Amino acid sequence: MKMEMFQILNEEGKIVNTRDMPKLTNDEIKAMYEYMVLSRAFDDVALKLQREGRMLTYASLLGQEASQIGSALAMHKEDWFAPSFRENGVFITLGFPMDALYQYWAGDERGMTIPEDMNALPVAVPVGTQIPHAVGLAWASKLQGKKSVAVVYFGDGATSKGDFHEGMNFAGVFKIPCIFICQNNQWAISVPRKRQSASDTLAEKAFSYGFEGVLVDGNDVFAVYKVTKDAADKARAGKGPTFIECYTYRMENHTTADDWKKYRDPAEVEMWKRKDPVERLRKYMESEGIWNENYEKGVWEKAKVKVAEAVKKFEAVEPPKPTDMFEDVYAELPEELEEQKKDFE
Amino acid sequence: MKMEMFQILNEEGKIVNTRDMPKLTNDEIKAMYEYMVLSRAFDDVALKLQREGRMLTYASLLGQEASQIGSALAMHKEDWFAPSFRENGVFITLGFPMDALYQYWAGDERGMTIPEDMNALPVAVPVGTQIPHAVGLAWASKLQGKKSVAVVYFGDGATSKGDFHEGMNFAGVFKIPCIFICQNNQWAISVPRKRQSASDTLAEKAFSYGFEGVLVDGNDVFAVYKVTKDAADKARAGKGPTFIECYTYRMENHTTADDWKKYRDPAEVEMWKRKDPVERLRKYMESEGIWNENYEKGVWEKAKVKVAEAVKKFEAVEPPKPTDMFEDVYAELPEELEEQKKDFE
Amino acid sequence: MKMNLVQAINLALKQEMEKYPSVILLGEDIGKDGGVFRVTEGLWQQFGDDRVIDTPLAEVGIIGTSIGLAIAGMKPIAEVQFDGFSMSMLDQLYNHAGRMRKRSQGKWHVPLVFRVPHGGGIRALEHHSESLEAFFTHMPGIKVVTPSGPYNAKGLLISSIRDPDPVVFLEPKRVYRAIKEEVPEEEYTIPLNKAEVVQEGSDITVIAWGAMQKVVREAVAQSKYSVEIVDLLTLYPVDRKTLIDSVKKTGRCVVVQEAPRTCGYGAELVATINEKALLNLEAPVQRVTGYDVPVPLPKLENYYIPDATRINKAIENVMSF
Amino acid sequence: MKMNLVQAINLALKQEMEKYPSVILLGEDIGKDGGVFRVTEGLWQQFGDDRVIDTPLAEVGIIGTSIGLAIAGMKPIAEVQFDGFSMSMLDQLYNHAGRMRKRSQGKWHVPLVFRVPHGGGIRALEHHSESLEAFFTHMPGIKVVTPSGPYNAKGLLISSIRDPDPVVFLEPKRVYRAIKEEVPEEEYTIPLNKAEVVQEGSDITVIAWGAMQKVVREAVAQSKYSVEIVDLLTLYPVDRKTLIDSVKKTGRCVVVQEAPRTCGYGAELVATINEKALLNLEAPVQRVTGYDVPVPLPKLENYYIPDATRINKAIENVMSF
Ligand SMILES: Cc1ncc(C[n+]2csc(CCOP(=O)(O)OP(=O)(O)O)c2C)c(N)n1
Ligand SMILES: Cc1ncc(C[n+]2csc(CCOP(=O)(O)OP(=O)(O)O)c2C)c(N)n1
Ligand SMILES: [Mg+2]
Ligand SMILES: [Mg+2]
Repeated sequence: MKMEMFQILNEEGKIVNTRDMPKLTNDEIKAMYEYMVLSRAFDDVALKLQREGRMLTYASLLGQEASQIGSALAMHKEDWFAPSFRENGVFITLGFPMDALYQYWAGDERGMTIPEDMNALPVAVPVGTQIPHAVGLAWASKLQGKKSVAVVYFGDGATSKGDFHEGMNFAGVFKIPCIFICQNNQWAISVPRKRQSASDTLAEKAFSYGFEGVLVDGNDVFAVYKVTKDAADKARAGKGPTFIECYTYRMENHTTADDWKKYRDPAEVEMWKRKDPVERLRKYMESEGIWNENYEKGVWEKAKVKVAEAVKKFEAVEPPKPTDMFEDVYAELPEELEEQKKDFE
Repeated sequence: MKMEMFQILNEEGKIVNTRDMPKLTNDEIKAMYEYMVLSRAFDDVALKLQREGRMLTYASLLGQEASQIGSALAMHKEDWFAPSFRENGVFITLGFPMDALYQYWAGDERGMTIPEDMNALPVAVPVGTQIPHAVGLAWASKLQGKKSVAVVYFGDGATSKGDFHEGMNFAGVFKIPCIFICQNNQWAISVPRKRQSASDTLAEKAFSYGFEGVLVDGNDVFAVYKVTKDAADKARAGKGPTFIECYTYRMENHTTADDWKKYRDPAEVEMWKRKDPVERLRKYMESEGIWNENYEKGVWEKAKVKVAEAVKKFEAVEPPKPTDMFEDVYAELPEELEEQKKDFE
Repeated sequence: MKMNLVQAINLALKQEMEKYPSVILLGEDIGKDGGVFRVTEGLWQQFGDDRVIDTPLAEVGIIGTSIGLAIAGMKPIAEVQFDGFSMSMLDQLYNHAGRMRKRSQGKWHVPLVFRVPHGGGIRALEHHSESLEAFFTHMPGIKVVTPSGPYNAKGLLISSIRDPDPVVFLEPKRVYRAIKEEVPEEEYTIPLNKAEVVQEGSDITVIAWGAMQKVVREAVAQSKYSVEIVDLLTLYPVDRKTLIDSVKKTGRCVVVQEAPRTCGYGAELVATINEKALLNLEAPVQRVTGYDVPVPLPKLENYYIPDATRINKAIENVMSF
Repeated sequence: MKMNLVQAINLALKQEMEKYPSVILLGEDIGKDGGVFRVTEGLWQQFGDDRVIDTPLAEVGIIGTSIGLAIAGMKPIAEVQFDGFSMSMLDQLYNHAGRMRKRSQGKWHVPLVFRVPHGGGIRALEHHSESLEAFFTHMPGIKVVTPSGPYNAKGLLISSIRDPDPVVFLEPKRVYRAIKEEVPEEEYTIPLNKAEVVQEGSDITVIAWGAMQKVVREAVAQSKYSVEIVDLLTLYPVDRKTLIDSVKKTGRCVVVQEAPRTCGYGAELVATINEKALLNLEAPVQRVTGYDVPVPLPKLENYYIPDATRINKAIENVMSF
């Protein structure tokens, strides 16, 4: 099967597909840009904190900002968000506190305290297992007659897992309002995309579950926004699920525990630098007259301030109480655990 | 995706596709017929034995003879056969003793003693889990530079399992000489094919693993033989796996523990009766002058005698020794089990 | 009304579904067909396709989507057809159902019920006769319940459905139609942390759960000893007080478990007794268990499953120690 | 040569691969990348793509195809990256790897090795720190091995590779680089049913396995009691004679287990001691274990994992009972 890659904004920052260009105000476009910069600033500092031993293993989103922010901005407040472990850009765009993210990635589980009004699942480290959860969330919404959809994120590697298969299949059979966002960043740690599947694209896998798959330039924030929004509209209209393959690239190491130089060609990384999603949007904004050096400085300064505040807040947090580990295991502490807790104290 | 159904012999017993009709001698065609009759006679008696309490739960193959015998006859002696639980027709065609099959289905595990020279896995009751095993068997053959392929059987229901997905995906990625035979008999117990997957066909699922899927009339023994043989030739030539959807029908209850009248329309069953694979081949043979009433009587008589001998042999078998349960768990009995065995005695 | 275990569970499901619109059933062949053990008979007809859901043949999908459904406010009751097929779900149970409350810092919880026909003794096919309770009881965040008869089945299932945590509900399949008891029409609950002393005695305590209760009761009916029988009902959290009190009283104990011996749930009971009542023991606690082998096919199955002879022999051994 | 556990395992793999062409490795990132813990470093370079196989991200596929490979005469050594991710493989291990010999009446067997970096203590992400041995030891047909240091790691791994049955090989990940020992270049094997008395003593027996050995040895180094330390090395089949003899000698025992307490492997040990040495016990066997909670994230992990303080307290309790 030959699939076309959906694109609106090309590498030079030119609109190549005016028909599909979403109607966005300048402020909305600026917001897109600012979230992308903020995510990048957050990411940058996370890597730094990790290097300095102030944070633990961290999975960078560098290069995937368009996939994450573009899709996140297409979500409604009441929609469900089911992340893997690389969606800090989505978390930030949806308003999850950055200091809590740092806290979580520093090994403090209290960081995963999900804000009152946010329908987000916690970070999912086991690859692919969150996919059926998201299908269940969206299914509930359908059964309850609600309009919320579920948006689940995962990587190219996750498409190899049985959980992906079983979740996708349920979504097809029951026409569940779930949007599957696969950030195909070409690598699953050191395993290249071609080793995950012999299929030409990942997007085409959707058809074997009886629903639509879309291949989109994952470094094109307009295209990602557009296909996600369309998918959400479709899901809300009761027309079932959509699978979106965001074709993108992981510019950084898999996590801070990894060294990409062991397994990939620097030329490949260089090649993808030229497709950078932030730079691409910047060029477009410049050509539209809504970007200049001053604005750029302001955006970065604001981002850095926010990030610095988050770091400060996160580092000021009191360490968790050791007995916290007994909390939130059951609604009420069973007698066994009570005894164990007492022993512990 | 629209897939064409591959057919050679139509419901009236006419060859509709002479180009693809395999070159078979009259004796070979007769052998096909005789295996189909033998399987049917075996099946018939199994159901009777079960009703009389002389055997336990049994899964009939009635209606699926062409899928089973057609594919089995395309296999080479050294090929691997990985069954689900409904492949008695394949077992019989490959020369597995019928009395042992009865013994197995009567709850005596010694029935699954696989003959010296047969590369068969035991009956697999958990749906779909044998698929990755078959992929591993075929992979070994490739790594060892052997020419044997693996042929794995499963139903439409099995395509929903993660094990199917992961096995198929490995086969595609590593170009493994494995042939996936999905007998789509339209039902998984009471769950209809449409509830298993929203995809149009099951065959098309193969493409999302980067290899060929074939939809074949599963009640057409020539067509099944032909596509299986082609797939085996292709696999032996190092050109990778094939998925074959045999479009067929389960004429009987799911197993003897089931009652199909609870969930399916008798009209559907009637409709499929007209597609009967045995009758279809009979008509063809008649038109070719290699079938007559006398021959028919002879074939059935021979089959019944063989089956009766198998029943006799199976019923004459001494009950297993209770301590058999400790055998074949480990190569050598661990001390724990030795003690347990001694306690038991 | 007198009913068997299948009917009692069916009634509990029906009544809870009538009462709570959020309760839905997921599984294979549970709809029109009424389930392979007929436990859900009639429910699809009453509640329709949206509440009694025949799923694709995909155990990970069943439990995985149930987790999402539960988080979003539904009360999914997921069925697996036979014990052996629940193994593929363990990952979702262990890594997610049991941890979602923790992972979300209490924001989400997963009030699903996972119904599993449990154990052997019905002359079934391979992989249809396992007893997997020890896998479930070793999982933080999960409760494990197993009734032994129609009356407690109904009360325990209603409690399980209303419990805010994920509950694995193990149904002793050989008892499905083997016992009839008076089961009240009206609703009642049985707490998920209470064992029951079903027969008082002074010589020895026999602890069992699920299908083994019936075997134990029949085994000791003619015993020359005064046997106290404890039915655990809930395996986690388990009512340690009741069983320890009993062992302290009798000073002797036999634990009966259908699963393979090593690392079975019985080992935990013996360890608990060792910790809390060692000084009261007149003899080692003895375990009567299945063996460390795959459950044999029907022809040998009865040699595998603990029976009256083995139980009485163990009692004799402990008494004469 | 002095080497750490990673190097010892790497050496064993390399030597067995050189000796037996049927030995192949399967896993995620084990090839060019050398594995997330660098255990397979250099092997892909030496043996190539057909013998050191980076698979798709699919644990069921890894173990499922390994079963087929093993039946057909290969010797697959399958790696899972972290304990938590082995849960999805349990179905294939339990229902197939452990039963194929039985199911085929001895015709086929499944000589695979399943390597799992095991336990916590490395400040890793969620689901990276579990100790799942009790799931494996409850599975008929499976052997379970866990080294505690470089020397026994090499010998045990070679034995596991040559064993005709499926072996789960649990590598104590916090010890990967924490201990260096003299490891002979030449091959040697350690039998898969022998425990080791690593320190003789007369007051009390402490039983531990895997990473807990190191903790125990450090904990009791300054003990005022004469502590006998038993390192199990193989958990199934376990060397009951050695541990029972030790407990009979000392009359007191502490079992240390990193996994959650309930239904952990330690319970089986206590039950065994109860059965075989009850009359020798001067005090209840005490278990020092993880708690019945998900392993906490790094900030609290050290409170969860048994440490010297808890071990010495338990010894004290048992001694002063
Ligand atoms: C089930 C499971 N197996 C293995 C791992 C270890 N692991 C963590 S991330 C990763 C690769 C994921 O690749 P992909 O799905 O493409 O996501 P990406 O990291 O590229 O965003 C692996 C193997 C895991 N977390 N879960
Ligand atoms: C993993 C698993 N789940 C459930 C079952 C119970 N079961 C046995 S056969 C069957 C239906 C199988 O349908 P299909 O794959 O279409 O094969 P068919 O029986 O039609 O040949 C089910 C649900 C099982 N054996 N294994
Ligand atoms: Mg990736
Ligand atoms: Mg079917």
